[in-house]
Amino acid sequence: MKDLYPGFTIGKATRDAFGETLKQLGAEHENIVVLDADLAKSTKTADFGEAYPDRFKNVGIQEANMVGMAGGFASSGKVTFIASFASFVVGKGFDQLKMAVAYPKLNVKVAGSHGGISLGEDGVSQMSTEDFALMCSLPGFVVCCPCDENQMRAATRAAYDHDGPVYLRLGRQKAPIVYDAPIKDFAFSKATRLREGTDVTIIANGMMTAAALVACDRLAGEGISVRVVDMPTMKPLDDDEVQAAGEETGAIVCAEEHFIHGGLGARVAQAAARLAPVPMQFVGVDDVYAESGDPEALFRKYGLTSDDIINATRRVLEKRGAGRA
Amino acid sequence: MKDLYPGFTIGKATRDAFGETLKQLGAEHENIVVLDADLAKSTKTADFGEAYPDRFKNVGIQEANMVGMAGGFASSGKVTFIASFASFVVGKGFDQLKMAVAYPKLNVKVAGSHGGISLGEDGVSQMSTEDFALMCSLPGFVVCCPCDENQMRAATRAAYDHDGPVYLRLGRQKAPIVYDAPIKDFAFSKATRLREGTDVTIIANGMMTAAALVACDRLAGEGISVRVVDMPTMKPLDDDEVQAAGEETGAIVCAEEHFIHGGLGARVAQAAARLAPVPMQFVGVDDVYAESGDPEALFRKYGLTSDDIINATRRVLEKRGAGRA
Amino acid sequence: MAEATLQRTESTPDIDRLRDIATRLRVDIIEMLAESQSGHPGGSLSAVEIVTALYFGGFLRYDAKRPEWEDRDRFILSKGHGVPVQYAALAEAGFIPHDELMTLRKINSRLQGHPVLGTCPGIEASTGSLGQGLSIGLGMALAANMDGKDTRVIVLMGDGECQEGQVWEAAMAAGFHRPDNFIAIVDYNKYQLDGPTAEILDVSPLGGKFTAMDWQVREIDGHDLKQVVSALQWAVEQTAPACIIANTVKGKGVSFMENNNKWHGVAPSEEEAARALTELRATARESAQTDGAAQKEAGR
Amino acid sequence: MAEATLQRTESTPDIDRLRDIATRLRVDIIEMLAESQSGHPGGSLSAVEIVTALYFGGFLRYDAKRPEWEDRDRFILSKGHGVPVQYAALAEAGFIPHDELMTLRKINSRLQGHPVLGTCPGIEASTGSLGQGLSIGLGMALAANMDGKDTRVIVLMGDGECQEGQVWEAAMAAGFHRPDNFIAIVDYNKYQLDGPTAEILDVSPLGGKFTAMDWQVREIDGHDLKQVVSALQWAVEQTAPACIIANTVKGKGVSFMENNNKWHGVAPSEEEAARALTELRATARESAQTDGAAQKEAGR
Ligand SMILES: Cc1ncc(C[n+]2csc(CCOP(=O)(O)OP(=O)(O)O)c2C)c(N)n1
Ligand SMILES: Cc1ncc(C[n+]2csc(CCOP(=O)(O)OP(=O)(O)O)c2C)c(N)n1
Ligand SMILES: [Mg+2]
Ligand SMILES: [Mg+2]
Repeated sequence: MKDLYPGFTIGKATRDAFGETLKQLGAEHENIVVLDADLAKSTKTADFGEAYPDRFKNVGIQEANMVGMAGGFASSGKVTFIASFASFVVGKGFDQLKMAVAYPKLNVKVAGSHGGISLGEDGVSQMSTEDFALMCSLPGFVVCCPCDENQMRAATRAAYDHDGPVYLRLGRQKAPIVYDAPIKDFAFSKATRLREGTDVTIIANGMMTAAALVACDRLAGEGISVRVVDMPTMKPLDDDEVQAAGEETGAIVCAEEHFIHGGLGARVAQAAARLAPVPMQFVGVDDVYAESGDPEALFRKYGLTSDDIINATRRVLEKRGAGRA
Repeated sequence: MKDLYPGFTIGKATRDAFGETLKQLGAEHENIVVLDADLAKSTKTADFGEAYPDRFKNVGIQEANMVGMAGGFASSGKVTFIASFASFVVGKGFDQLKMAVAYPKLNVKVAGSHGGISLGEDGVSQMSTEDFALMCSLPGFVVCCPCDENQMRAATRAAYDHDGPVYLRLGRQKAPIVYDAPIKDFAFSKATRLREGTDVTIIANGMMTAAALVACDRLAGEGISVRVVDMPTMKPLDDDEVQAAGEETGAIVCAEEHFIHGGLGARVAQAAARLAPVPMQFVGVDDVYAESGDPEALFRKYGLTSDDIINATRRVLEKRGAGRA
Repeated sequence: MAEATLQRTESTPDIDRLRDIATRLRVDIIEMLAESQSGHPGGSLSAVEIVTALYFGGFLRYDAKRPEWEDRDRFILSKGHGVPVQYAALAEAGFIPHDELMTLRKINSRLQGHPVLGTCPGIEASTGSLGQGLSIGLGMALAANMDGKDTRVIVLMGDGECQEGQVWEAAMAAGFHRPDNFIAIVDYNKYQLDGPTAEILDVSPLGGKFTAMDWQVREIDGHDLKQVVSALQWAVEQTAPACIIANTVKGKGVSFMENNNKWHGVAPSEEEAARALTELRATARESAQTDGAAQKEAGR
Repeated sequence: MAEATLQRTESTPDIDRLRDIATRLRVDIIEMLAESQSGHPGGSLSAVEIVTALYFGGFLRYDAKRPEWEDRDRFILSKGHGVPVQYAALAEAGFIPHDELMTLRKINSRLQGHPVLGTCPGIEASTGSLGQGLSIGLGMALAANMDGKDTRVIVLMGDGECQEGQVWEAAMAAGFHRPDNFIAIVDYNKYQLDGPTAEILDVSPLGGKFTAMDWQVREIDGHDLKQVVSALQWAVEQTAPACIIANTVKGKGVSFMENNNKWHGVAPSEEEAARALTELRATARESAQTDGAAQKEAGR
């Protein structure tokens, strides 16, 4: 996929950074238990499992049971990480996540791997373009989609430190490096302004953050000054950053590897409507199921490239122009 | 709950209207099959079941299996209605709804009963304040929450007529009558302007539509001219009506018996942000799980009354005032 | 009210005492539901002997004054709609004031319509969406094994509930991981919400299904306190997951509710409650007399 | 390519012919995966004899030219990741051009990475999220019964897949509703994604579990075409749900893939594919010789 991110160093997949960090956390904290549902090699919990077999269980292909078990482990004092593909743990465990985790506010950290469509060839049954929408429907959950290995390392540690349920979306593909050093001051609920700009703000997360930066640089060439905000955490949302975007730049484009419904864009739109209503455009999968294919080709076909962000930015500026005229 | 809707005739619960209409449809169409998951008396599919036992199966307490079976019936040519509590069929059948219904675009009509928090005393495990968010995450699904018995009758017939998957949210409680005669021209995707107004638009569905009308009348007393739009269908959304609300009234309040995340308000906010950005406020359950209790008391405690709509309307007008000033 | 029990007992408990407690719990259930005017009498009443034996027969280690005591045993009512019987037991054991029972299902009450972890002391899991308690319990049992603790985890399910696939996921997983402290009980009252389980989706033979998942299984009369106690004594001895299939009568103890599934989820009116309470008090008197006679007999 | 089969056959099919087809499907699987450079060889290869017998042994009624023919039988590959074997069979049967196999998993292809209803002719359900096919099949079987049709519905699952609770929901429901046209087959290849099924979450005895759900069960060697055929002959005769537990070898037919779960979800490189194809062609030649000899023998 590296052609989509010219000028970027391609780092590790966020699932790899998650797996490494989880293993480190295992060394630091005796109270961590990890469960996986027969995807430990893919979600990278296998590294933890090899290092700490006594605190690891591969529960087999039973996502619902895994979520319930996690509730039991957590209410017994364990900080419990569970992992599977986003599609399965969220889609087959939703009511369990509600009853056994969110409602009792337990210390369960859910890793949904292979999120979005960038897993590629396996196709729709393994893809999740609805996990943000569903996970944000569980009160008390922090919902976060880091954009690169460094942010994932920080988010995984933050997930451990946070007292309560957390959802992390992990990606399958090697991700372009947005943060070229370890992040010291990561906090859920705090977005990061990666580029300052005055005409429009692009708010993105996951793989779309790098695409937003590419778009920003290209639009700069056209004399458009773009602010880029990396907003991994959709819940709690960084309302201040949304308000600033609206008030200071007057237009917002959201970009995410998710349906346009129910995710980053939807949440930003609601915040902006309350705090600083401005014209917006949404880049995401537009209410269709994708398909099997090479990830880069899929991103092009389903509208997840910097070109799509650029077009959306032009549209939002036109719209604002019309509004102002 | 009738104290919440002064001046309104209280009609049947929408689940009753659904059950009656389903039975009528059964008489008219041989190709309807109905499944329920041990809640037939509550969802009112039992009426169909008694009349047409050969085309009815109470599958027991197996929501996931029921959804899968529905896919099999539908791909065998049956127009298949399935019912349970919204919380269970959506929350325990989500991935199945994706794989067996939405992705193959099959003719399955899902009735999620006891939606929202108005079921009352049973409490959170039976409540669904996330069904809109989840069902709108399934491409191809029509997602609709009728407000009274007449609209539910029309929507149930429309669900049969529509070629593809439909979700109907049914309510447990007797609902105030908004439409006092059978609706002839019901169409998913078409909202209804119940009151004309110029200062602000309240967009609502389900039990909140009547509350919006109450709010409208009271605000009229304060000299505020409120447009009230009943918008049962969240997908496909009536974009034109949203645009008109933004352009013609300059402020929008959304009200729904659902989390503020992911439902009517979120979808209207995204449409407005694209088409006619204006200040908005959202009335709904604010990211907490409710509790057991008398439905009216719950509506008061969790902010689902006409007072809450009135307050939200004042806030949105203040905000706009501040913006204009 | 029984005193707060701190320890499990090894010896066989006094069955007559348990019988008296059982009747008191039935009275509480009826009074609670008559007051709340909503809730599930049938499945609360069928589980009375099971819950009584657990809490007052020395099978659970707990301290009502320290409900979050680390070393407590865990009881999960997976068939959460039966929670009136558990609230009654928690009041009897001193976790909550007896008066509080009258707040059941009212707004701002700790006594939610289905069990909620963190609201009412003594509740170990949020249930009410059927099929989930066994998984939660399995997590607790394995966590205890991991920490070398002897915590017992006991999960009570309904027969209709056993139609849920998640029950069989957890059953398969428990049969495989074999925690040595894990007990499932099925309140096999032969009815689910819409009718007889055998007519809607037969789950029999339940024992055979658990056996196929590698559990130890015993089948008993779930209203015969001696059988309940001895089955629990057997179960706690097992070093692998043990399942007790308790054959019960839905609505047990109130003649007009017994085997009448109308009473699955409808509360008695004032008049009906009065009738039920009259019956239950008569039972209590009778059994007191029998107890007296038996004691005399034994004393001779 | 075999001609489009319109009817089921009653007589026992020619096993040698089936064996030849099986080898061709294996060759196709390897070629497809080598071309796509992603996909699941292990579980495709273990199901070859089962799929061959179904499509070419006269057990399924279909018309490749009319894939949506109302009276067709339904085969659902619930273990959707094994779909290369089904695509190969669909090409062999004439549903899709043989060339199209090379488009597997490429963008805009009808041959999705997991089966998708409505894209590729001959696919009856969208699968790939494990555990769902049996429910879908049950709906089809009951719909056929309702309409008085004799449609057969056959569902193929993996052993790891049988850990999913939904499988047991559907199994319980089928055992109860008893459609007379419903067959489940388990490709019991002893491995799931992360390792041996017996080490992760043992599902044995699988037969016992289906028996406990009131199914008829037979256990066979899933690579012995005679056994596969005779088990299917038995299954279609049953008037209640029938389950065939097919003991198989993951990666069967390619020596370096057999029982090596590295090949669960990794495609062979060009060089590895070449080795695999050499092996498979040798097998084909051998069996042709044996067939020839056997025919001579028989002709004497
Ligand atoms: C997942 C789920 N589906 C449906 C229900 C609605 N419901 C409440 S009680 C009940 C019947 C339960 O039957 P059983 O387990 O036998 O309980 P009992 O007879 O002891 O009341 C049902 C279907 C529910 N609570 N949860
Ligand atoms: C619900 C779900 N969980 C996880 C996966 C990921 N996955 C794909 S194949 C597989 C192992 C399947 O094992 P088995 O059913 O034995 O298939 P086989 O050995 O025939 O490949 C897993 C876990 C999935 N596809 N669906
Ligand atoms: Mg029962
Ligand atoms: Mg296998």
